[in-house]
Amino acid sequence: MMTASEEYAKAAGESPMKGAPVIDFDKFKPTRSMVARRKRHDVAMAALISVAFIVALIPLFSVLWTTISNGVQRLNLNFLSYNMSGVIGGRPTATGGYGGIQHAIIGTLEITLGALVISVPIGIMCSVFLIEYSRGGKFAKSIGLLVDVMSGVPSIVAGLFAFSMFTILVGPGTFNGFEGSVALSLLMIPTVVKSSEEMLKIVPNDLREASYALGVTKQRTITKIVLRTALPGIVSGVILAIARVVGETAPLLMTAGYISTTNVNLFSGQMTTLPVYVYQEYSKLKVACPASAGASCVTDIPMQRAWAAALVLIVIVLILNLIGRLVARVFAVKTER
Amino acid sequence: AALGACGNNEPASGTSSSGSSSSAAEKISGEFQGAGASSQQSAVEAWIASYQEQNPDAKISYNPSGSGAGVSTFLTGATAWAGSDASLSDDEVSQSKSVCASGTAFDVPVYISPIAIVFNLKGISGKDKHLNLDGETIAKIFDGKITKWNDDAIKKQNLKVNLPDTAITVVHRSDKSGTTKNFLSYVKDVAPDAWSYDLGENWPNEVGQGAKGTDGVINTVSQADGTIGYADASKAGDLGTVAVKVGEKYVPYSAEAAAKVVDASPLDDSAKGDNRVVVKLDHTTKTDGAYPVVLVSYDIVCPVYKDANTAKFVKSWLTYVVSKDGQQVAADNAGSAPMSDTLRAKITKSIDAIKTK
Amino acid sequence: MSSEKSTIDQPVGGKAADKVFRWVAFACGTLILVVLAAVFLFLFFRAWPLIGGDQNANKATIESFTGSKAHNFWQYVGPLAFGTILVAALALLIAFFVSVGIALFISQYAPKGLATALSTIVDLLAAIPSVIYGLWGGIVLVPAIYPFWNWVAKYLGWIPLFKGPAANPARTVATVAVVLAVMILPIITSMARDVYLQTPRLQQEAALALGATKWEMIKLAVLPFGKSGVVSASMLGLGRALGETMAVLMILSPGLHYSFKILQASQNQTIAANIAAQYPEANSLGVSTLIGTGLVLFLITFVVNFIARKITQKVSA
Amino acid sequence: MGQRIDVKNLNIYYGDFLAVEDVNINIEPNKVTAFIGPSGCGKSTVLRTLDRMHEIIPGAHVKGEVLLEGRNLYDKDVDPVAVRRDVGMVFQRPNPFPTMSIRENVLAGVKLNNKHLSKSDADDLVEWALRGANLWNEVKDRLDNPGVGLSGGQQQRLCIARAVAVHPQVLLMDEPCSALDPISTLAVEDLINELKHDYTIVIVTHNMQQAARIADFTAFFNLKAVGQPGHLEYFADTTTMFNNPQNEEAERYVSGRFG
Amino acid sequence: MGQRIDVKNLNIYYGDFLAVEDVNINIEPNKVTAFIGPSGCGKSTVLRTLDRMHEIIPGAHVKGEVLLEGRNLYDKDVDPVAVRRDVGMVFQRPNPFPTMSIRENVLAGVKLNNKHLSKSDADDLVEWALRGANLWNEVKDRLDNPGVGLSGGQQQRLCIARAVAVHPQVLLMDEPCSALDPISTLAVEDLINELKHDYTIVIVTHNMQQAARIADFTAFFNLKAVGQPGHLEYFADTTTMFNNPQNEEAERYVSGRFG
Ligand SMILES: Nc1ncnc2c1ncn2[C@@H]1O[C@H](COP(=O)(O)OP(=O)(O)OP(=O)(O)O)[C@@H](O)[C@H]1O
Ligand SMILES: Nc1ncnc2c1ncn2[C@@H]1O[C@H](COP(=O)(O)OP(=O)(O)OP(=O)(O)O)[C@@H](O)[C@H]1O
Ligand SMILES: [Mg+2]
Ligand SMILES: [Mg+2]
Ligand SMILES: O=P([O-])([O-])[O-]
Repeated sequence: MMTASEEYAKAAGESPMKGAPVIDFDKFKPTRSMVARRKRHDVAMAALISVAFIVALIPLFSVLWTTISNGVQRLNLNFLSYNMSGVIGGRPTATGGYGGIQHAIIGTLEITLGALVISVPIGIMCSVFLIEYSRGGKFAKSIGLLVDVMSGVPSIVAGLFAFSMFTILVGPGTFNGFEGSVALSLLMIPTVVKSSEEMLKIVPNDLREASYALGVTKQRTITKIVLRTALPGIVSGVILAIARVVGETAPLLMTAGYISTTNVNLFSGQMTTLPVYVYQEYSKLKVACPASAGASCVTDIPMQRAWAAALVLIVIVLILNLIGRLVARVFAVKTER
Repeated sequence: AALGACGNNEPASGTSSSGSSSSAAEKISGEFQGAGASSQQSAVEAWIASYQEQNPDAKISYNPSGSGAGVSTFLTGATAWAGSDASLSDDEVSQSKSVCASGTAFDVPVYISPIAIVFNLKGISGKDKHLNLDGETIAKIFDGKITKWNDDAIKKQNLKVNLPDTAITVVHRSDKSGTTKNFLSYVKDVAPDAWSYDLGENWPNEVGQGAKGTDGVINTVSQADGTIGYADASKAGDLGTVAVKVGEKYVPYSAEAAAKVVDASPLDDSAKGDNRVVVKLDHTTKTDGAYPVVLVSYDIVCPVYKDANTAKFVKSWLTYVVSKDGQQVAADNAGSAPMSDTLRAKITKSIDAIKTK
Repeated sequence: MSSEKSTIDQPVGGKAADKVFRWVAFACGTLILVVLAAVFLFLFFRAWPLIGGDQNANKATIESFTGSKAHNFWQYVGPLAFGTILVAALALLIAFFVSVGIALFISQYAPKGLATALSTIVDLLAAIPSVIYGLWGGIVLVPAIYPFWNWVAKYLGWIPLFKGPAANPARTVATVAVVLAVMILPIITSMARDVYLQTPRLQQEAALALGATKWEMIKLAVLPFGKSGVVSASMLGLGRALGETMAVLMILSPGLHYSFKILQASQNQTIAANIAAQYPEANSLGVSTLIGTGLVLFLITFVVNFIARKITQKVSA
Repeated sequence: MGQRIDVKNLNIYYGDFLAVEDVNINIEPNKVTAFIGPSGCGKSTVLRTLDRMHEIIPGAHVKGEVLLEGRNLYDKDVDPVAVRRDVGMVFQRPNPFPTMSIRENVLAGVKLNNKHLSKSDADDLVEWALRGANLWNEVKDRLDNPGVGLSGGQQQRLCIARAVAVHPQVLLMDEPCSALDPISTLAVEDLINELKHDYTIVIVTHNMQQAARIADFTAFFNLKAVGQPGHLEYFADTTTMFNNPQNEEAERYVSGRFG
Repeated sequence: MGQRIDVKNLNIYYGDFLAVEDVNINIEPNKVTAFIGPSGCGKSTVLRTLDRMHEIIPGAHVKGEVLLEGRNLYDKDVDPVAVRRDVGMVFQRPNPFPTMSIRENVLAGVKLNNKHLSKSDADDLVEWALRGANLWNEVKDRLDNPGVGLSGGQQQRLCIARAVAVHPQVLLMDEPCSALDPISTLAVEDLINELKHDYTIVIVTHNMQQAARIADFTAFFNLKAVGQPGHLEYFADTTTMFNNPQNEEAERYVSGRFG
């Protein structure tokens, strides 16, 4: 057996270029046309990519623009601060508006918060399990696959599932906000797991080792070093997960139901959320205005309300996004570079 | 509950609905849920709003989850009543034994609405503009046998109209729907030779395009030239509508015309179970000025409830809904046809069967 | 300063917390398994009447669903599964290339300020609810895109996929695919952008130092690096497209065919949209049938993810 | 005061792979012992067995004994967490906790163990540790700035301060200077010379000059071939190792023109 | 054959920040020129201006001239892509393309200009470049294995092979050995000695011994204080630099006890 250094010494003994083929490098010189071609290619790809980008922007901006332009006309304080009780057809209500979405905003916030409370701890702990306790293990791999599968569970199936679960556990025909939260958390958990997983993965191992080397237990290393370092990323992941579910309609129709008055109790009674509201108003399309109702009766008030509510929903998501960014910035990890 | 009231559009004091009957002996209070047919949604919302003016302590919600889902939920006992575009099946009647404290559930019509056959044809369609069609032509159009607007069958009936050579695009419901079933039963009754399909809530053939919900149909019809579809008449808006041949005349839809056909129709005696009021629509009626394409939607309730307060509510609710006031509120806001006194009398008898003690 | 005696034998605080934490983490991991198993079992049991129930009643239910076009469950679910996969695959196909384009634009071409602004917009768009896409698709896109489809049918109609005449209104698979593509575009873009941004500087510089143009650098360093990330992003998008309900329901004119005529109406339907369309009016046997189709969708997602995982593993290996 | 370490018949595994074979070495208290040898010979691996950091890697385990003042670290009833409090470690790349200030970094070992310190005790400890790491003067005015804002060499000394703040008996260092520029390297080397009065120090280094400058004893590890386990080839006091090694391989290695 | 580089009044900026000030230096063809100096003084920055790699950092730009055989690289009509073809670069950390085999890695640069390379041409070129990088014997049997499967030193030599395969006139190396073990370092140093027959070589190194061993000329960069721009303090042939420098700062630096 030779040692490594011996091995090298032997290899270095003879000139490495001995026996090397002789190369005519002129042959490989870039021709003028080749250079031009590469340049054209480069420009063409840049153009193509920019065009792809602009083409994609058209529908995206169209969605935004449609919502905003249709939504602003009915968006006012009255719309935000009243619910749909006492709304008859297209006639103005006693408060001077045409009904509002206060109940739906409350419903959306509470149900989403409920889903958040369920799925964030479970999701984060699951990713902790996958990354910190069982990384690369067989069990972790299959859980990883299942998380992927779960992220593909259609929302309507999640709704059916939550509805049936509550039928069994609570009683038939149960509708309440929490049931909606359960359905949504089914959709949220995989997103939280996946994004947290990625964030935990990029926490440098150095930090874990540094902590262990100080004689810190694993639990404290994870909570105080790993999770703390990954926090900004986890927060953005959670915001993404919220965004994923805040617009769900089908599962909430089945679980949280639909009601025109304000219900602040997440655990009892039906709750309306903004997407469900949008959907229901859109389904109504228009109302009848009898002659007796006078000029203040608006025939296509449901559509106007639908767009305005959609706009509010987008604004809520935007605010959540901004909060997330802010949180991420506050807890940002200062790294070198 | 105090908090829950926030955001309500409380009625300004002193306003009460037109000639509010002061007969409401006893105010109803409590939370009550109904679910079912989405066709009734606009009407139910108007009813709830007006009803709560008189019973401010009653908190009522209606989930327009669909007739099937509504009846299923009702049969689990989770709701006080169900709205349904279809009358109960025998099976459902017997299932209701386990929900009702005694007896079986029954259905009464509460919402009668004409189904408009809407079309979009450049230069011809428009608000309150009509094309004349008989049942057979309608059947052939919706079965894809007549494909052009200037087909002789159509021309013959509309001599004054200059029909273009535009292709007909049929628009029908893509979801399971009571509207479809009622429309099809009209077609099947008046033109059995031209319409061979089984009756059902799903659209049976592959002609034209399907769209989700009344909103979908109306939107789709509005979006292209040459389209024709059917939808709850109150949503027809600016689209042209078909005047349907009844007897020798062509009748455009109207609430009164729809009420007429219901009046002219017998009750269905084959409906098993007590207290049931099921209308067997006579689509082939020759009654003058009747419009036969009609959707009749029911409320389904128990004669005896396990909870007396619920029973009290249901009785008072149904009484209100079928009352002249209630029917007028629905007519004003949902464009439905107020039911006749004759029909109301029959229904009232059934309502009286609800035991509140 | 330091104590003389070794403290090795002294007990360490936090042992119990350590154990509990570990156990909780394990439980949460296992919960995923339990939940999925529960979802599967629930679907299975609710769908059981299809297998164990009265077959005549099943036949009647399916015939009523389809106007007697299908007579048993497989005839019913087959075209639905086909439609689901067709719509999702088309959406992915469109979204994939455009997303990669946008992600490259943001990560490689756009100046920093613009890139940040665009990233924010993309993230925001990822959160637009599907009802809104459904509304937009049904009301704005359907009439707007008809002339384009008409043009496609006219000039590219010889390709079976684009066989005309283009339906008007364009409530077709093609339009739905575009809407779904727009929906999943931000998801894929957002993830693709993140991985592209993480391409090691070293790799990029290695390519540039060899005299590569920008595009060649992207080809040599950025695309290979991002491959696995983009594949998983696509799978996430595909998952969403497979399960999307509202947008499809509100736009597509459905049909039950094994058909590739994406410009014509009433050709295909997706499982999720079909459930939503039929569920409200379905009786209990009908609900079982629908849940049976839900089970098939669940299995499709499972298989798709499984395959995707295999691909990703191969790519990143 | 530092403690002595005796390694006996230690075989170190990564899963089934025997990475280092049969190590026997006595590490003197309050001395600096350097590990040198070609890459992959197992220097880091051996070092990490001295505070049971090795077993963090899934599948990694050892056979044999590591005695800290006569007590086997690998006894069943010894808690690795406790071991790591007695044996501190500094890594190749400075790794201050990025979420913490300089002060918090120094206190991390204490605070993370949920010990509550009065403010004045904490202040004292921070000053003591930073002075010990020869960093006090440079950072005393900005203790609340983030630790990662420091230069590489300062960060490395911060990590040393963090390690000594928990009062270990032994300090292990795995190539602590290889990521540093010469000026920072010098500062850390000076520090090591100071620290050996209080600690037993084991340092892995690629840099023979460095070993010659700071170590009292030097262990030369080698491996027969790639894929073969590494082993301790030769152990001697540093003067012997670099001037008159009694081992052919070692001689060839230290007299090479390397680094 | 190598080409000469003349840097004239070069000021290098990162955005508004002047990183390196007024550099004037003549780099001789077919010689090895080493850049040394404390961390942050701008060695890498200057090196990267020699093949216009500097400008890929957003906001980075230069004022002044870099003449390659008299032609200013920063002339308006000079294509940076072409410059980088003539001036090859090897980085501190080996960076083979991870998805490519060894063979593909070597050919990566050539393929850009020659879409259709005959198999025999390609084979010859691969062998030539790998021999030139002193790697041929080690990898000739597994050319189709992925490049990242090699050891660190082998990867670095692979990167050198990749750089020479496009046959540049100048080879820039930014601390090519700092991530390598001594044996690999030796291999790369030998290689540099061979390569200077064909190329002009500029190498940045932290390691003064290394500069002394391999460089013909040495440039000492310095910076007055942190945050101040770096500058070229002293430039001389290597013997002078290390034995008899005519500059106080340089003397202090090279005579320090550093690594
Ligand atoms: N996590 C690991 N899993 C499996 N094998 C490993 C692992 N870490 C190191 N090894 C192997 O153990 C052997 C010793 O590695 P070690 O890192 O201890 O060498 P070293 O002497 O510290 O090298 P260097 O000078 O490069 O740091 C090598 O063969 C290496 O491949
Ligand atoms: N991308 C960048 N943006 C802004 N400033 C930079 C950037 N890269 C380097 N600098 C600054 O330019 C100066 C010179 O850095 P450079 O990396 O050239 O130093 P160096 O001599 O190579 O140091 P080292 O020996 O650590 O590699 C430093 O002040 C550094 O902070
Ligand atoms: Mg090591
Ligand atoms: Mg540098
Ligand atoms: O009310 P529908 O059953 O037609 O939806």
